[in-house]
Amino acid sequence: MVTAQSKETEQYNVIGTRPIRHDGVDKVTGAAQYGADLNLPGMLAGRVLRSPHAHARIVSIDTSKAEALEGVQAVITNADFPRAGDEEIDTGEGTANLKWVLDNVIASDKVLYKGHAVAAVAAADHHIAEDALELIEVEYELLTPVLDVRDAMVDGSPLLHDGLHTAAMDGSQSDNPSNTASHLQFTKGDLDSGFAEADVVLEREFETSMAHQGYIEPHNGTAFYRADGTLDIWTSTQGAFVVRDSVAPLLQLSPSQVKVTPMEIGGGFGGKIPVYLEPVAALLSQKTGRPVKLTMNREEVLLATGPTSGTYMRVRMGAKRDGTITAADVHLAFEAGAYPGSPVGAGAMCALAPYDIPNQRIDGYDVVVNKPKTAAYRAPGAPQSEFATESVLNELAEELGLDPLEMRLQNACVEGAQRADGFTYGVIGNVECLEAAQESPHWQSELQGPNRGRGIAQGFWFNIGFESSAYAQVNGDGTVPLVLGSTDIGGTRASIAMQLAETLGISAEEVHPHVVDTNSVGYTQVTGGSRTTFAGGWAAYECAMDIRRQMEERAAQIWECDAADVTYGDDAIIRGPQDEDGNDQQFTFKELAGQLVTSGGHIVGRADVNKTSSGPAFATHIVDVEVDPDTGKVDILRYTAVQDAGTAIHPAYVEGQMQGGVAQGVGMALNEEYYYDESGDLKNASLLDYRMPTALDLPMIETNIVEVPNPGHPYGVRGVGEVPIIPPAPAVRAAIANAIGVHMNELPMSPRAILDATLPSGD
Amino acid sequence: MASEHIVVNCTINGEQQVFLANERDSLLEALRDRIGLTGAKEGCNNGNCGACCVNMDGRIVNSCLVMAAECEGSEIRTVEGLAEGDQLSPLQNAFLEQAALQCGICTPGFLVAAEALLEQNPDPSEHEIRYWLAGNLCRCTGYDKIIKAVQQAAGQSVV
Amino acid sequence: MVTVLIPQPLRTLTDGEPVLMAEGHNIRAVIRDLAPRYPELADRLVNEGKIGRGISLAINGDVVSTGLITKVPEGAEIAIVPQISGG
Amino acid sequence: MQAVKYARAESVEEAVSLLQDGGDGARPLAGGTDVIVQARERTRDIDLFVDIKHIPEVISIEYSDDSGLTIGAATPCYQIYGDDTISEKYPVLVDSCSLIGGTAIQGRASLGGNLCNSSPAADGIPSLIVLEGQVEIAGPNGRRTVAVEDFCTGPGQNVLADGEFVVKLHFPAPAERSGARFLRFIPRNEMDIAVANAASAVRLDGDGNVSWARVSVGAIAPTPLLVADAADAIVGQPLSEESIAAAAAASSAAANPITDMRGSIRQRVHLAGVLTERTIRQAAERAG
Repeated sequence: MVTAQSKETEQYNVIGTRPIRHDGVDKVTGAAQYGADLNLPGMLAGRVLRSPHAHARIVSIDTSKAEALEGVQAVITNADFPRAGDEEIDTGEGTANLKWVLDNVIASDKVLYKGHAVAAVAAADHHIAEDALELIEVEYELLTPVLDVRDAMVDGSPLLHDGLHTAAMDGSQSDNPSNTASHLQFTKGDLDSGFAEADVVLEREFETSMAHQGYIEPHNGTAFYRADGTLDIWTSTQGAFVVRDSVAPLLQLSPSQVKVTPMEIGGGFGGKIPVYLEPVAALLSQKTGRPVKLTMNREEVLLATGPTSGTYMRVRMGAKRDGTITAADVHLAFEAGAYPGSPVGAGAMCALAPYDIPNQRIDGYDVVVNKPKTAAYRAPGAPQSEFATESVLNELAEELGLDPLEMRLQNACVEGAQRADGFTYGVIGNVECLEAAQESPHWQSELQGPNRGRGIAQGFWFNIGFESSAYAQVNGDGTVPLVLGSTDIGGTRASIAMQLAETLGISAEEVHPHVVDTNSVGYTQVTGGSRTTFAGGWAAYECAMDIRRQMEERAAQIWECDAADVTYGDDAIIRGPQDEDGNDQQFTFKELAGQLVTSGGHIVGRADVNKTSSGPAFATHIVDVEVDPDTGKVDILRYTAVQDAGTAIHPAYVEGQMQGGVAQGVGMALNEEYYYDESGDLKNASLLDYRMPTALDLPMIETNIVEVPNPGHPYGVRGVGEVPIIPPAPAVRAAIANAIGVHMNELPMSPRAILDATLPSGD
Repeated sequence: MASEHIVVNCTINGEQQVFLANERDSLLEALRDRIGLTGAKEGCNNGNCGACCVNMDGRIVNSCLVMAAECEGSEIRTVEGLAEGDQLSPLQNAFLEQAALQCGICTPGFLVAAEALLEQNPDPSEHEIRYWLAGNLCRCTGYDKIIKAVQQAAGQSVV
Repeated sequence: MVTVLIPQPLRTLTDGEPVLMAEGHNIRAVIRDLAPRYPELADRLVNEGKIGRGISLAINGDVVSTGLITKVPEGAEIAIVPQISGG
Repeated sequence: MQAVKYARAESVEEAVSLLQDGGDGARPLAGGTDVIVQARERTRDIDLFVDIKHIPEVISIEYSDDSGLTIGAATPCYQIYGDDTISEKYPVLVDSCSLIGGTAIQGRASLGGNLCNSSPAADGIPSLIVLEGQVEIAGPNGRRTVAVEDFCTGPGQNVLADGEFVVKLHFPAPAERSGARFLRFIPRNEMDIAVANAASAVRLDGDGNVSWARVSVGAIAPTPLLVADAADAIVGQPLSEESIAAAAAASSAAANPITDMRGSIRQRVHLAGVLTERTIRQAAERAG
């Protein structure tokens, strides 16, 4: 295999430049078709009836009045689905129990969270469908809701699932049923002796709220079940193949009967991996024989899709006076929502990942509660666990009178270091990020003014590999359509096309990337896990290498020489041996492209890759805040994000990922929360009261891309998208402490929480 | 419960339009479902995200908070009306050059809102841009590049 | 010879051993080599011809994506970790 | 969206008769930024929108030194904060109108609508109260006038009877050396409902004493409050740290808030004082 990894970025022609994204014009003119923009002849509109209760048994559902309403074509409940068995299906980055997937899509015997789908209607238009929902009569037997992760873990707590037992990693199960679905543990060294060595030991407890991905586009799904038994689905999803492989078993169809077309997607951040509406639309279409479009409104998105876990966490950390961390004990209890499957595993693996700590124990608990089933959200599990550990590390530095950045450098993992879970690092940019932060104008500057403070934090996240597929055809004019299976959620058409262009030696503009349906490209995993530019780019690279090889062969045919004597250069010149007259023979890419049709036909390159996860990413963030001590409000004054991107393919979109991650992390730090009342009613299910940052809440976000190429990728790419959401919360916490001397132990660190921590009791 | 249809006359992107709407339709629903202009997006349907911003009689409005029936006689401009044929507006070009969009769902609303800002205030400060656009939520970009795109379209130097 | 690192909770299946040595050119062969000595561990690691539910294997820090037939280089370190997902 | 009909009224009389005929389910439609959401989310039974913003006197701004300021109830916020006279003489209205929603909301939302929505947290109402605003109501029995502070009767409730709607708001011409300021506290910097808000208005006499004052605090009780004790605490003396602190304490004492997703009782009681203090200081600065 030819690898280009040894190249310096400046040697690249396309990589590292900032071309206009290929789908850009459509997206600034309103032409781009997102899922909800689809309009098919004869299409019906669907709406979903949702539970007003957090925990209840469904006694009966009477849909007769709704069915009788003029314009209503079908009403369905869970009972209308084929019975889902106790089997595991592929849900993208893991597997899930099919019955739980179906029960989350539409409740069977119990509703487990407010907003849990109970029934669905297809009608002539959405106004009628909404009217029909009001006519569906559901009788509930109310049960006590379980809303707090610690309450849920207590023996005797009301149970969400009678048959759920705590699974240990060794496969054993608890004797008694429990809301704790699983327990995992990683250890390293000897914790007791590690703490005995420490001069200072700190222990802190943290609570964090559920938080939502907050993509601006609500979920949608359109289905058309045809008379021949084939099912078409159009949806805004991060993984078209995941939708296919979830819907097919739920409707007891073969994957070959299901074609999923990924529409443009208005953000996902992990939340648009699971299916919600697609199976319902499919069944409604099956019942009516007409296309059915379902869309969620914002309240439904917040109530009933998958936020990230709320948590209770406890961290004990010990260090010597010189700053050497000797031991860390981390306890993580994560809310999974209504069904098992919180990201506590990844949270546990990330918790201490940047640091080489000889003695560690990390315990993780996956706990069901009467809240929506959590889904992946940008570096799932890590913003929580690293908030806890980074916060304690910052406090240790403060306690020891050490520079928190220096202390991180002192304990930083480098190549060869091993985490408690057993991973051993290859080439990583942990230290490089810290050093770049140390040298940054921001860190070097002096912060002045009352109630102002500065904080720093580090972040770690993986880089998931897995399957990606691509093919590309060489047109006669030298342009190359590139066909991809990866939904483009933030510019990956461009970043993948650029890697194809680089490999072929042509311009990014000569490559025309297209995202297609599941029948039109090979299996491709979700756009998520920081994998798309990494794995999709790898597929594009191999696809281009396939084209290079075929073009060498074609040139050999034309020149009537041995293909081994033809070389395709990185300058896109195809060179052959001298002809009989001793003249050099060569083609430019375009010249040879022009001769393909007459010399044997077009060339199609293809690649299917299945890669390991090998390019973990680190980030260092610095933030300055000002706190209004009278109101508890925190303003972000200045922010610098440093991150190792391996190689920044399209630096503008790398910066964009960093800035977007910071914005989400700041939101999680300051205001975003799932605010439940004691009955389990989510009281802030709107974008008014679920307070994501506005343009007025953030400054410009300075970015500093460090490039420590990933030796496991032809262009050195590392995952970029996820790690920048991790450091903001602990960095902001440290800055608040630096400003007003108060350490916050909860997320969000809202004005209310800060006032609660600072007002004299009795005020 | 049955609802009736109404006829609405208005100007959309410079063209006279007569369309039939459900009397319950918002302007957003009329644009998307009746006229086929799907550039304006539904993000929240209650005025809190700005994805449905259109220009109505010279002011930006959340089209989800306007009844279609109210548009009788109005002049509406949507994202589809920003470019002249295949000539993008300076703002549209700036959004592309500054990489001011990732998923792109909020982009139509930002473009319509920012266009109105620059018409009224051709040389806005960063704070004025942020204030004007505070009703438009973006979850991908952290706003940095959006602000820079507006600055570029205003002819300001962008770092 | 390869090294298999056993996380604390799985040591119930290895008589408390934190590190096992095994032979094998791929994951399947390594587990087959372990099976006579640690049958419960082998049962946990393989389920119906696939890597066991809820866990992933990592070879020298890279999560295995090609299942039991994934090649294991001589001297490699195999870690047993929970499945992770990304956003 | 409920099955709602739409009617455009061309005159006050027509609006009154449409509202009267429409009964309980008829609602005036001005900017619609609250009522359209309520109809869509079915939180209020609405089956008829009576669009009042095509009635000339309902969208208007008039000022004279004799009769003061009159604002048509449906006049959108952007026209109010864009009006030079209002900016000069009633900057507290600019404070309020430029904080209601975002730019796109301000293109439609009106002070009349803000008042009639009667939210305890309304960002328009405290300013109207401290300006001694009078609400001109038209109804089947002709017109009547109500002081703003008497208009709201509970969350979402007010004195309007069937067939009545708000036509205009009247404010006296500003006195010499007077000033008013509105502030709200929200967790973000825009696009939020007030956790608490407050407006203060003061007049200074030739000796620098506060000769008259009004303080109104919102989101700390079922309706925006006129806090007489807070005003009394500063009147008849020059502003001092002590008098301002006493006014703040009076506002906190008057607060009777709830805990909800937007704020806690403790936070709101505290903020009532903080915002009273800040608005009094800044109102005094404006008074000069």
